[in-house]
Amino acid sequence: MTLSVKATLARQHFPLAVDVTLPSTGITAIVGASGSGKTSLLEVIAGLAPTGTVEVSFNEHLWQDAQTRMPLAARRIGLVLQEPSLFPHLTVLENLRYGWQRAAQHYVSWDEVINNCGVADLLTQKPSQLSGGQQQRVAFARAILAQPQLLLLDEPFSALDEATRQQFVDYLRQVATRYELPVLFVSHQLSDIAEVSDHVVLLQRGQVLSSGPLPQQLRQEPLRSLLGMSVVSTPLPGLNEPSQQRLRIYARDVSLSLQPVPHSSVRNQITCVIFAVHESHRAGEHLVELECQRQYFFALVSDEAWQQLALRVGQRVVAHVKAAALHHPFIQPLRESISETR
Amino acid sequence: MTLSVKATLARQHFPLAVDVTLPSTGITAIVGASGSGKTSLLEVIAGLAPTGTVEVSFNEHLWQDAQTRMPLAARRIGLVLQEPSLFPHLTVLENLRYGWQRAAQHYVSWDEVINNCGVADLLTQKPSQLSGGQQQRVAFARAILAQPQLLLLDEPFSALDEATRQQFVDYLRQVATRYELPVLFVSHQLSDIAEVSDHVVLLQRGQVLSSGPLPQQLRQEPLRSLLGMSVVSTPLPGLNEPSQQRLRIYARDVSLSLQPVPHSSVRNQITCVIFAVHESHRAGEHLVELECQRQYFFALVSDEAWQQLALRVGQRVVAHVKAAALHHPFIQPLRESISETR
Amino acid sequence: RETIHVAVASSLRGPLEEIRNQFEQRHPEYHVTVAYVASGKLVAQVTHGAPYQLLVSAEPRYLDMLHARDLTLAAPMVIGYGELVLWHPDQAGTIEQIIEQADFVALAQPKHAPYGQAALAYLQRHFAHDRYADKLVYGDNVAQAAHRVHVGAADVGFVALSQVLELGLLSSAYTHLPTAPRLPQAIALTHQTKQNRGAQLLYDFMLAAESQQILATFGYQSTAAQEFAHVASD
Amino acid sequence: MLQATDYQAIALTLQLATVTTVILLVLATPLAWWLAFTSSRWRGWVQAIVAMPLVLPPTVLGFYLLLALGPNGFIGASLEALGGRHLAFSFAGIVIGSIIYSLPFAVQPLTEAFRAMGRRPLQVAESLGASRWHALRTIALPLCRGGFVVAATLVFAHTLGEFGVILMIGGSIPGETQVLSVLIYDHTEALNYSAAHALSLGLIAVAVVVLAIVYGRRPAA
Amino acid sequence: MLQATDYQAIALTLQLATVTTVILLVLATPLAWWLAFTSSRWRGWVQAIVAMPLVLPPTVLGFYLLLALGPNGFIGASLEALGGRHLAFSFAGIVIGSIIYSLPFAVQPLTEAFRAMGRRPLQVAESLGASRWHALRTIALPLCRGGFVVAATLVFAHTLGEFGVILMIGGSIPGETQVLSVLIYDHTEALNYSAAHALSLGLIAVAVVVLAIVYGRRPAA
Ligand SMILES: Nc1ncnc2c1ncn2[C@@H]1O[C@H](COP(=O)(O)OP(=O)(O)OP(=O)(O)O)[C@@H](O)[C@H]1O
Ligand SMILES: Nc1ncnc2c1ncn2[C@@H]1O[C@H](COP(=O)(O)OP(=O)(O)OP(=O)(O)O)[C@@H](O)[C@H]1O
Ligand code: MOO
Ligand SMILES: [Mg+2]
Ligand SMILES: [Mg+2]
Repeated sequence: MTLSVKATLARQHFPLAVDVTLPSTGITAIVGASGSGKTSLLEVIAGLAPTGTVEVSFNEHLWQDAQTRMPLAARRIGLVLQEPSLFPHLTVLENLRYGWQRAAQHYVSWDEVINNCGVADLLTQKPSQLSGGQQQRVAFARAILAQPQLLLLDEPFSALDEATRQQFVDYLRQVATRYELPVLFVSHQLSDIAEVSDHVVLLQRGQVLSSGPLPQQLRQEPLRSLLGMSVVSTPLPGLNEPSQQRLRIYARDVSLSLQPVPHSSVRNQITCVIFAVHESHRAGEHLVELECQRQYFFALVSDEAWQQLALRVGQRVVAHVKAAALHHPFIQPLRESISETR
Repeated sequence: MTLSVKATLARQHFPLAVDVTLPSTGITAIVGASGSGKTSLLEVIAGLAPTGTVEVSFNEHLWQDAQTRMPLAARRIGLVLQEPSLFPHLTVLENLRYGWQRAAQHYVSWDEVINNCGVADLLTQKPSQLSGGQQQRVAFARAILAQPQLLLLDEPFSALDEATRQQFVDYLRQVATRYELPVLFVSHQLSDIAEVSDHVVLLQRGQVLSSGPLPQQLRQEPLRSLLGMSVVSTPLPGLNEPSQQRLRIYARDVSLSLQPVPHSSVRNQITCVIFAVHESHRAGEHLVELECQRQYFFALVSDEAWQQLALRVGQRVVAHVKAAALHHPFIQPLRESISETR
Repeated sequence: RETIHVAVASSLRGPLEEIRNQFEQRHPEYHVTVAYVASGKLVAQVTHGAPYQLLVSAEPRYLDMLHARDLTLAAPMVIGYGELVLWHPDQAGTIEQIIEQADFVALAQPKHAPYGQAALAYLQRHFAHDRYADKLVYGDNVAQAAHRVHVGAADVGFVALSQVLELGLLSSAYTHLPTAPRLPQAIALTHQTKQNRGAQLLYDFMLAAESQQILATFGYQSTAAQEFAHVASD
Repeated sequence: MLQATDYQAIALTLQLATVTTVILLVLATPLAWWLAFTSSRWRGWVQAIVAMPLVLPPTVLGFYLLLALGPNGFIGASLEALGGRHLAFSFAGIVIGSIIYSLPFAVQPLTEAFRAMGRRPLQVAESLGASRWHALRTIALPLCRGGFVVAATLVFAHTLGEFGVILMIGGSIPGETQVLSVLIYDHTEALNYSAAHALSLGLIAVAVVVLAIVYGRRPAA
Repeated sequence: MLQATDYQAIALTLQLATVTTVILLVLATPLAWWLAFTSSRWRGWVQAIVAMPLVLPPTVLGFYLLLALGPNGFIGASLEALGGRHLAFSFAGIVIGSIIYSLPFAVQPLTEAFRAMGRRPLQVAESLGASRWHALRTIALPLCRGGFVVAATLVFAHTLGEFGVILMIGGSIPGETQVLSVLIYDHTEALNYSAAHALSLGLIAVAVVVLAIVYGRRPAA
């Protein structure tokens, strides 16, 4: 089950030139600098690009090539554009019902979406009477209520405050897994991407720089130094967390010592080996890649500490992972949903 | 020198009802949940709100009351709205020159802004040929090039990737301090706010919940548990950083032990006293407020660790601050600019 | 009731309304509809399928033209003669003085309106070209000439006697122009009459004494001498 | 005060204006749509040709329409060949004349409204499962309501006042083609000024009230 | 083929259409602006009154304009009291007539364009230091270019074809008020069809080319 996209589209500084096959399950993040072609790529997939040579097929169904062009309505795409494109003449309720009432089947329930997106109080308002964040919430709810078979999200949460965004990211994860709804997710919020995505596509100047599963992408540049984060998928010895299938560890939450520390508020101490040392994007610091039972994770270590502790590749060390870093709220819904569907 | 705003404006769920005096120096962050009235407040100050009773004065000049209404042009406000409002019929260059060529004096130079905002390559493009992030960058550059005496920014960087956003936040700080340009800054990115703002206004349901200097606001709810961050303004003993006037420390980067730890990559160890314990917004963790020479900062400590180390208020402990956390890139320009103008 | 469609030059509207009323009283089985159409349009319309059975025109030459194309049953029949007068609401004196003093002289467009042709002919006969040429303001027809005088925009105007009578003007406000040519008013039946006997009845009625009386009260002459003069000059 | 023919003319006029407006909006919408969104190089020419009915004096336009619609004309002759009647001097004929005469007033504001809207809202509607046609009806029409109001009122009012074309291709047959404007014109021709004043005032009063209601219902920008 | 009077009429017609279009756009812009943005309860009424010139048959409108502009009329009398001359049968008079006759075609598309634009771009321009007037010129005008093109072409073309009003208040004086449309009309009434065809074709050809160029320069949405 895949989404394959092959497109050439003239843009200002470089053409968008992609030929990529994405998994059509789970959440695929599209990452790239401002102006690298993320929006253009989504427009190509959605069939919104008026020109260019485009070939798109989704799960063996041809959506578009030089000859055919499946109508947008038949593609059943839930679309959240970078600028929330609510219908200004309709109330929020009418906007939400627009796609809902046209859907053949309703696999997502009305109440679930309304409650999770916090739009219940806004139903009678016109879009012009909504704040920026409220507009985004309505646009997101509208896309899901249309019962899509593919969700294309172009920075859907950029106008939300952190707490609300966190809720939406969690809810997105739930929706994607519970209903096996494939999602393409453009976001500048790398932390969000690290939290929810299964697959990451990196765009640069209109081209796909790399495309692969999240854990692998996190071990490569540029995400490695930008995020300094790793995903480990089986419990590590020493991590006194309940069994988790997937755990995100930030390098900055990991410190190293040569021996276990007895009286410390850092609870999780893991004995591991220094696998490699990478540049971090901060001067005076290194990203130390640690290996423990073929799982890899990072620690951010200052040059001073590196020298003072006389560390070197291949050395056995104790990694201290702050418990706080493991208690990140996203883990809760994530764990639930994964155990439900996988 | 102050900006005083007194306004009542009918909104959908509650009226915007503010009566607040803000410092007209430095960067004032306006924080609040989605739909709390941040945009409405900026619109009132800019003179964009068509109705409502409004009284605004800036540095003793009356801008607006029931009788008078100073024209927008005379207020010399640099405005970046939530949706980038570039003139669609003008090229980027013409957009940028629009305000620039009307300014009486040019205290900010053209080249400085063009280079810092990374818009040099976009000058010949029309806004419709820009990506979302490029539009925001141009809108920000245009506002500064107009040589304003007050900058109103409504989520100006929401469409930028993290690295670019970081640059812009740094540049904003430079501009504000170097040119003594007062800034009102709406952002959902609490980390940005923590980095650049001197003053924080908290909005809730159209009302000012609190307004005060950043360090004070960080010690209060809701920022305390949301950010878990503190600002210390003089060097603390044990922090082996070069002399800094202002240092941001995240609670999650601080761990506690009962004695100093010898061989650890955590370089900065500060002896201090537990001043108070607060709820954090994560279950199973507490925000421990520490005092050292009348400076206050936080550590995020798990319940387990709290009990295991048998901690209590008033106890003397050693706080370990990760060096990495102190090397945050914002500190560099911040330090420079502060020493220049204050 | 059977309907008779009649097309009438608009200058004849006054007498035609009277004649229609009389005819409908006499023949209640008929309903007469009247379309007031300028002569040029009338030709175009009849040529392209207009449903009129009876045509009443202030411009017999146009009817002749239709007859020449075999669009009418017979040559046009003159039912009376219109008279051109000069309407001068405020001025007194001789025609020469009145024209001399006027800023604007209104008349119908001589290119297609017979009253306009008559007026221009009159001016050309009695005045040097430069005495009137730049005073002339043209209307579509004689009615528009009258409007201009009526609202005071033109000081004087060449209009039909029937019009000054309809407006009930004092005799001091207008002057007869005996040397101006008389304007024959003519009628003709079209081929549509074949399906409609009423049109023939109305045609006959218009030549009868009652109609002639009505025309006379509106200032149209109907002397045999005039008729003879017209036929002779043709 | 008013006579039977006057009332008949008023009814006929309203009927003509309504029918013309409805038909014209239906015809002009797809044409305006095409003009707004096509990238054909013929667009400029088509748009110029649509504006042509404006350029000719109404009577002259009426003359050419009479040529086309009458029994000798292309359209009229075709109809008669098919066993129908030609269209000159009939209600259908003056409807056609009015439609052609007012075509630019419908097409141009609609084209501009569609352009201003752009394709995006329609694309969003389609992505939400709406058919082209349904998206047009539920999204484009209401979003371009301003354009439709301008088009409809210009066409309606223009047809009320239209008389050159109608007089030419319709004659002035009471109950069939004698509309109010022709009647008022006739009254002035007959120097029957008081009747002309009365009808004009009545027409204006009705039109002002109707239009004020139409316009008044739209809130300010 | 064409005679001196024809050329004179063509020149006069183009002059009239140009002058009318320019003056009307200047006058209609502030009026349309007010209509687009006011929240006055009179807006609906004013907008309805602006549409009135459409509702009256042109000749009838011309009749009333003649009343107003003539020496006994309000405007004409005022002018004469000031030592001037009344405006009937002059170029100035037919310009005024054409302006009033085409007023709705200028005001309505502009109002709609201003509404569609909204206040925001102007506010942004002012915040960048532009005066009201400058913001209008550099921002509102180009942004509402579509509305201005529609308004200008409707007014221009409508004035080319206008003849009832002009005939009435102009009096068909060669070189002064005898415009092409009146000339063509006169030819058709005089059954001088070949002259009418020639002039009509010429008028249409010129108009099509001019309009195709105007419209063709705008890219599709
Ligand atoms: N034009 C309007 N008329 C009435 N109510 C409005 C209008 N615009 C916004 N509101 C309401 O006023 C409240 C404040 O809106 P505002 O845009 O100021 O919020 P905000 O703090 O900027 O939110 P966000 O972070 O989502 O942009 C919201 O609850 C919104 O529903
Ligand atoms: N309509 C257009 N025509 C030509 N070039 C365009 C057009 N729109 C965008 N571009 C250019 O194409 C490139 C990719 O734009 P796109 O909107 O896809 O970027 P993006 O990755 O979504 O950026 P952002 O994160 O800022 O939204 C940009 O460099 C932009 O300047
Ligand atoms: O046909 Mo007329 O009534 O002389 O103008
Ligand atoms: Mg984008
Ligand atoms: Mg906002």
